[in-house]
This record gives sequence, structure tokens and C-alpha cells, in this order.
Amino acid sequence: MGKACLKWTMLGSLALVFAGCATYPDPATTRQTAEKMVSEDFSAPEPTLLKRLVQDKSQQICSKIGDAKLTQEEAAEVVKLARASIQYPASGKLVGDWKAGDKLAHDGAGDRIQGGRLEKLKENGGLCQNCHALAPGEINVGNVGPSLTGYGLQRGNSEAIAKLTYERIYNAWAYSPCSNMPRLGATRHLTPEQVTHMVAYLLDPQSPINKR
Amino acid sequence: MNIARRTFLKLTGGAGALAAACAAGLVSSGRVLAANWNKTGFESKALADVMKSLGATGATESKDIIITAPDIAENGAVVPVAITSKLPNTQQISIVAEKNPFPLAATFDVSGGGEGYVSARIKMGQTSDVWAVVKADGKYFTARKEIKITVGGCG
Amino acid sequence: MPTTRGGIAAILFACLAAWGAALAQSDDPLGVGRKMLAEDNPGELWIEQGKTLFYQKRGPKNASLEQCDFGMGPGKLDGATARLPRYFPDTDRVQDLESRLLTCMVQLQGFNRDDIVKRAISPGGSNGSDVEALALYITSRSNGMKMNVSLSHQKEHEMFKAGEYLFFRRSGQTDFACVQCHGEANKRIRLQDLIHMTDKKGVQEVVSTWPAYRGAHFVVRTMQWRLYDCFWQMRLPELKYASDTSIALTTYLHYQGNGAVIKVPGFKR
Amino acid sequence: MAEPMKIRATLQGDVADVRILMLHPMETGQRKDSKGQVVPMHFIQSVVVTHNGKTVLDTQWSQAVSRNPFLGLRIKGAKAGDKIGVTWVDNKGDKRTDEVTVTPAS
Repeated sequence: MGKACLKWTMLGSLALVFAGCATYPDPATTRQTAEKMVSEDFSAPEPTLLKRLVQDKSQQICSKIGDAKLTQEEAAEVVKLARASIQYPASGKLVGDWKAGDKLAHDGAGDRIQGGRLEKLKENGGLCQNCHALAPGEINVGNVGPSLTGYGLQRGNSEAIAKLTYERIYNAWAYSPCSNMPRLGATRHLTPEQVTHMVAYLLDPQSPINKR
Repeated sequence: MNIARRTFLKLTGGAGALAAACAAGLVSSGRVLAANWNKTGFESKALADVMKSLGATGATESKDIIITAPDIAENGAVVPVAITSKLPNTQQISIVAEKNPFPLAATFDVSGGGEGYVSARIKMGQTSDVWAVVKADGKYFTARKEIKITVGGCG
Repeated sequence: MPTTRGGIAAILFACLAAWGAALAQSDDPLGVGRKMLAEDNPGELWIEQGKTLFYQKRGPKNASLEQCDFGMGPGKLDGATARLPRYFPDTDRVQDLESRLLTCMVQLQGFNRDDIVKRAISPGGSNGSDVEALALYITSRSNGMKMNVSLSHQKEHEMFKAGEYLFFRRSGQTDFACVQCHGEANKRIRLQDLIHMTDKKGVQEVVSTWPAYRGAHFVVRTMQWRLYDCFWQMRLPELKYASDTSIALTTYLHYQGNGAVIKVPGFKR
Repeated sequence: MAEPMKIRATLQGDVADVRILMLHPMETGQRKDSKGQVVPMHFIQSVVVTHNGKTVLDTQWSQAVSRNPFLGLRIKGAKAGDKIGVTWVDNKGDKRTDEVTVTPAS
């Protein structure tokens, strides 16, 4: 019996409960119903774009309803899949151009679909500004994610830090399974080269993010 | 370029249009303008010229003028500005956005029982001081307040 | 370079200074403007338009919408939106306001569904669409009333549960579900406040303020647009107007928002 | 076509608080529509507010006033039932006049 029915029972109207109350479908049925909706209710200029709606294994695990927690096994699997997803730039250089990274960090565009058209730009924006505080004094920044102000000042710019930073941007779930942070490299939203620019933006002492 | 800005640009037709819209010329309109419309003032590009057109050159700052407006406007296309003048016999109130390509946005002539209060909404292309220019008892007074713009709005 | 205590303090100071600069002039640098804009909401200009459209004889069948049943009986609008979405026996579907409106415009007035849907979400900076004005007018007839959505029908239950599932369903290249942005208090995307929808008060704010005047678009927007636009930002394909996915999410939100006092049009930045 | 304004005039003591919303594009003449066509300049230039027929506010606007404009003002010496008239004229010569009566504060 569903929550609404229980409430009604408490109101004391048993007849109403039995006459009017339906039972909630079980989770498997709900999943089936909802997945059918998803498969029918979206349109795209090219059929391949509809594949964006299909969940990968990690996304399935990370779609816990309500306050449900990840099990240790699930968390371990997400981390494992994430680690396996990480690709490094062909050059092997993990630290790119901080100026390019600065621009990317403030760019929220690319790859959206509207009016039957795909927003195909030269490159996708990095989306950082939407959720993270960036350079000191910037007002138009979000706070869904932690502040990145002074990121390099706190951590330095050693090779180990560069690698960690690269991996966290490429696939955040390798370190924080199912966090809100998009797996920007792993989902192909950004290229490995773009990720290196973001690394530079975060770590370079000259980057505005590390200015006081 | 951020997302909100993009949405806005969709409405204005691109970055070029945003800049161009801010620089919209009134001169070439060829339309009939209302007789008492302060053409010179509305076409002035510099604060000093606006003040001159209003006859307000050398106006003094006054604490009796209160500008009610946000410190940060979320949308430069709609920036609410209210001006209250406690100066006796307030006759005219103008709203001037200093860094707009054409700073003079509006002039309000108060008469009869009209109080020294007006509220309106203006477009602002960028962060700027907004001036209230008030004529009271034949003299000119000013107040100003900076309004930060995160998404420009000269559409 | 090892991080020293001094370094941390400096960073903290830098962060505080940045915020301080933004906050120095008042406690809420955005609040003044929001309040001023919401007090005098241009969205109200569309209520009369919606009313005219509702009672006008229109469409191939030259009929008004007076016989449209939003769940309280034909033409009974007072409080009707407060109970939507709900199950309608004639269509054997759970429908939200916009999908029900479509049903009536097609059945009573003879309009072509695809034509209405194509125009339902108006271009920004336009005079708005018929559906937007109608949805606002009809919802305004529930102003001051409490949201009171029921799940007594089996299909309403199913919609609610599907909506809940979808609210938490992550997909696409941003890995977003609704909850990634709307699952915590006091969060913002850039400067825009994100409503905390897994919280009663938050979800009540959502369900009581649509349709709303969208300041940056200069037109009235409905819940259908709100959902469509979220999926757009999530980089997902385009949500079909009045689709079951949209109705499921609306059912999920509206039911949880029960008790909220409806006050439309809302004002969104 | 000029749409009706939404005017509220509420008495607070002997002052009428007047709030006016207008439906108008306030086009700058530089904006392009979705087809890339320039939308011609079209904006309200003047709004005159009267109290029982007597002008209390005479405004001049530029295109820097926002789309769907709002105007708020206060009028001294008003009482319930007084007539508040508002007329706007735009650069194309379109105009619109609406009138309301002052209502006591609720």
C-alpha cells in the first residue's frame, strides 16, 4: 500500500481507502514504465543523438532514488569503470594552456539540442562557471560544486597533482563515485586536450584562479 | 560565454547584435518624434552632454535623492530603478545610465499632485553608475549608484 | 609546494574578500531587484488575453473552451489546476494542464494538435502563444487555493512513481538527473538560485508559481517549458510537449507540493 | 495593435500609489529576429498620467526602457474614486489610453 493510502487510513476512512486506493507499482514495473516513456518522449535531429538518453552502467548505479545509499560493491564498481575510462592526451602532456582553460571554464555552450538542431560548435564549453567559484572577485559563478578559487595555491603544481587533477576532471567518479560532477572527459563532452587546458587553468600560478 | 548570455543572445541575434543594439542610433529613424521629446538629450553619448541637454550642468549632489535599485542585476535587459526625491518642489526626474551608449534613459516631469517618486525598468549594457538627475525649485541635483550587470541587456 | 596554515588562511581570506566585495553593499545584492520585479509582474498582462481566448469561439469548429473539463466538470475552472495532473476517464490518461488544454483545443475546437504544439512554446521577445496565455488564465482561477493533487487512481500512482524515478535518473554527457541541481538547499547555477525540490518548502515554491513571466524572455512560460529547457541544458534530446515524461515529473512535483498556495503568474529572472 | 494596460491605483493615506504595466516591444531597431531580419525601431516615447484629468506626470522615454514597461508613481491629495488616466504614444504614432479609479487600501 502506498504512502497516500496510509495517510488516508490514518484519517479513519477505511471505506475510502479500499474504494479509492491503488497500490504503488513495484520498482521493476516503475522502471519499465518510466524507461518506456524515456524511449518515446524525446526527439532529436539524428537518431544517434537519442542514444544520449540510454544510461551506461555507472549512470544506472548512480541513479539512486531518494536517500538510498550506494553499497560498497556499487561504489567500487563505479570507481573501477571510471578508472578504466580515463584516456590521456596523445602528447602525454597533462598541463596545457591556462588561457585556453580560462576561456573554457567560462563557456557553458555546445552540444545542446533545440528546435531540431544540434548546437555544434568548434568545441564544447567546460561548464565550470555554472557550478564552481573561479577567480577571486568573480560574481557570476555557481556553488553546486566546491569553490576552485586558489586551487593551485592550495595544492601546488607537481606532476602528481597535475595527474590527479586531470583524472578528476576527466572522470570525477574515479575518486568520488556518483558525485554531481559530470564525467567530462569520459562522456566525451570534452576532449583530452581540453582537459589539459583546464588543468593548467587550475594549477598555473599565472592563472587568475590562483591570484589573490 | 555563459549559458544565460547565450539564451539572451538567441533573442538578440548574436554577439554583434548585442553590441550594435546598445549603440542603436536614434538619428536615422526618420520617424516623427513627439514634440517635447528631448532629442538632443536622448541622442547624447556622453554624460556631460546629457547633463547639458537637461540644463543640469554643474548640478550638486544631494542626499535627499534616494535611488532604489539592485547592487547586482541578474538581467541587464530589465533593471529596476526607483528614484525618490525628498527635495521640496521636485519638478523633474531623469534616469541616466552612464555607460550606456546613449546614457539618458528617461525623463519624468512631475506636476500637480505628483510626488517626487518614479519607478521604472531600464536596459543596461554593462556595469555602470546610474544617475538620478532631479530638478527641484528650478535647481538641479544628482545622486548615483553603481549597478553591476552580469548579463548585458541592450536588446 | 606544501600547503601551510598561512596559505590556507590566505585562500580563505581571498574567498571571503571576493564574497565580501559582492555583499558589501547589502546583505542580499540580488534581492532588491528580484523583489522590485516580482511586485509588478508583466505576466499579468497575459491573464486577460488568456480569458479572451478561453471564451472566444475559435478553430475549425468555431467553439469556445467553455465545455472543456479540467476535472471539476465542463467549464469549471475555479480550483481546477490545483488538482492537476489527474486521471481523465475520457482519454484514459493522466494529464497535466497543458496536455488537457491540447485535448480540448483538438476535440472541442478542431485545431490540429501538431500545429498547436509547434507554437506552444513561443519565441522569446514575442507576444507569447495561445497555450501560454490560456494556461496562465486557467491557473489564475486557482490563485489563493492550495495545491491538492490526489493519487487515488492506479494510473496516478504509476505516474507519480515514474516521475520520482525520472527525477533521479542520470543520463547524457553531463551525467545529470534533476536531483543533481535541485537536491540541496542554497545552491546556484552561476547567480541563479536553484530550487531545493527534495524539500517540502522548495517544491511548494515550484508548484505554486508556474506559469510564470520569464524576465529574460519577456513572455509567460509554463511548466512544460521549464522541463523542456532543463533537458536542453542537460544536453539531452528534446522533450516532447505534453509527453508522459513531462506529466510524470509534474505529477511527482505537484503531489509533493500539496498544500502550497497558488499564486500566478510567478516571476522568474 | 495596442493591448490594454494593467493599472493599479491604491490609496495609502492621501497618496495614490499608481503602478502601470504596458505591453510593448520597446524595440531598439537593432535586434534581429529568428530569420535574421532587423526588427524596426518601435518604442514608447511618452507616457502621460492624469489625476481627475489634470496631468501629474509627463514622461519621455528612450528605447533604453525595458520591454513590457513598468511605471510607478505616487499622487498626493488623492481619494478613493478619483480617476487616474494613462496615455502612451510610441514612435510609430500608436497610442493607448486606459483609466482606473483609485481604490482604498485593502
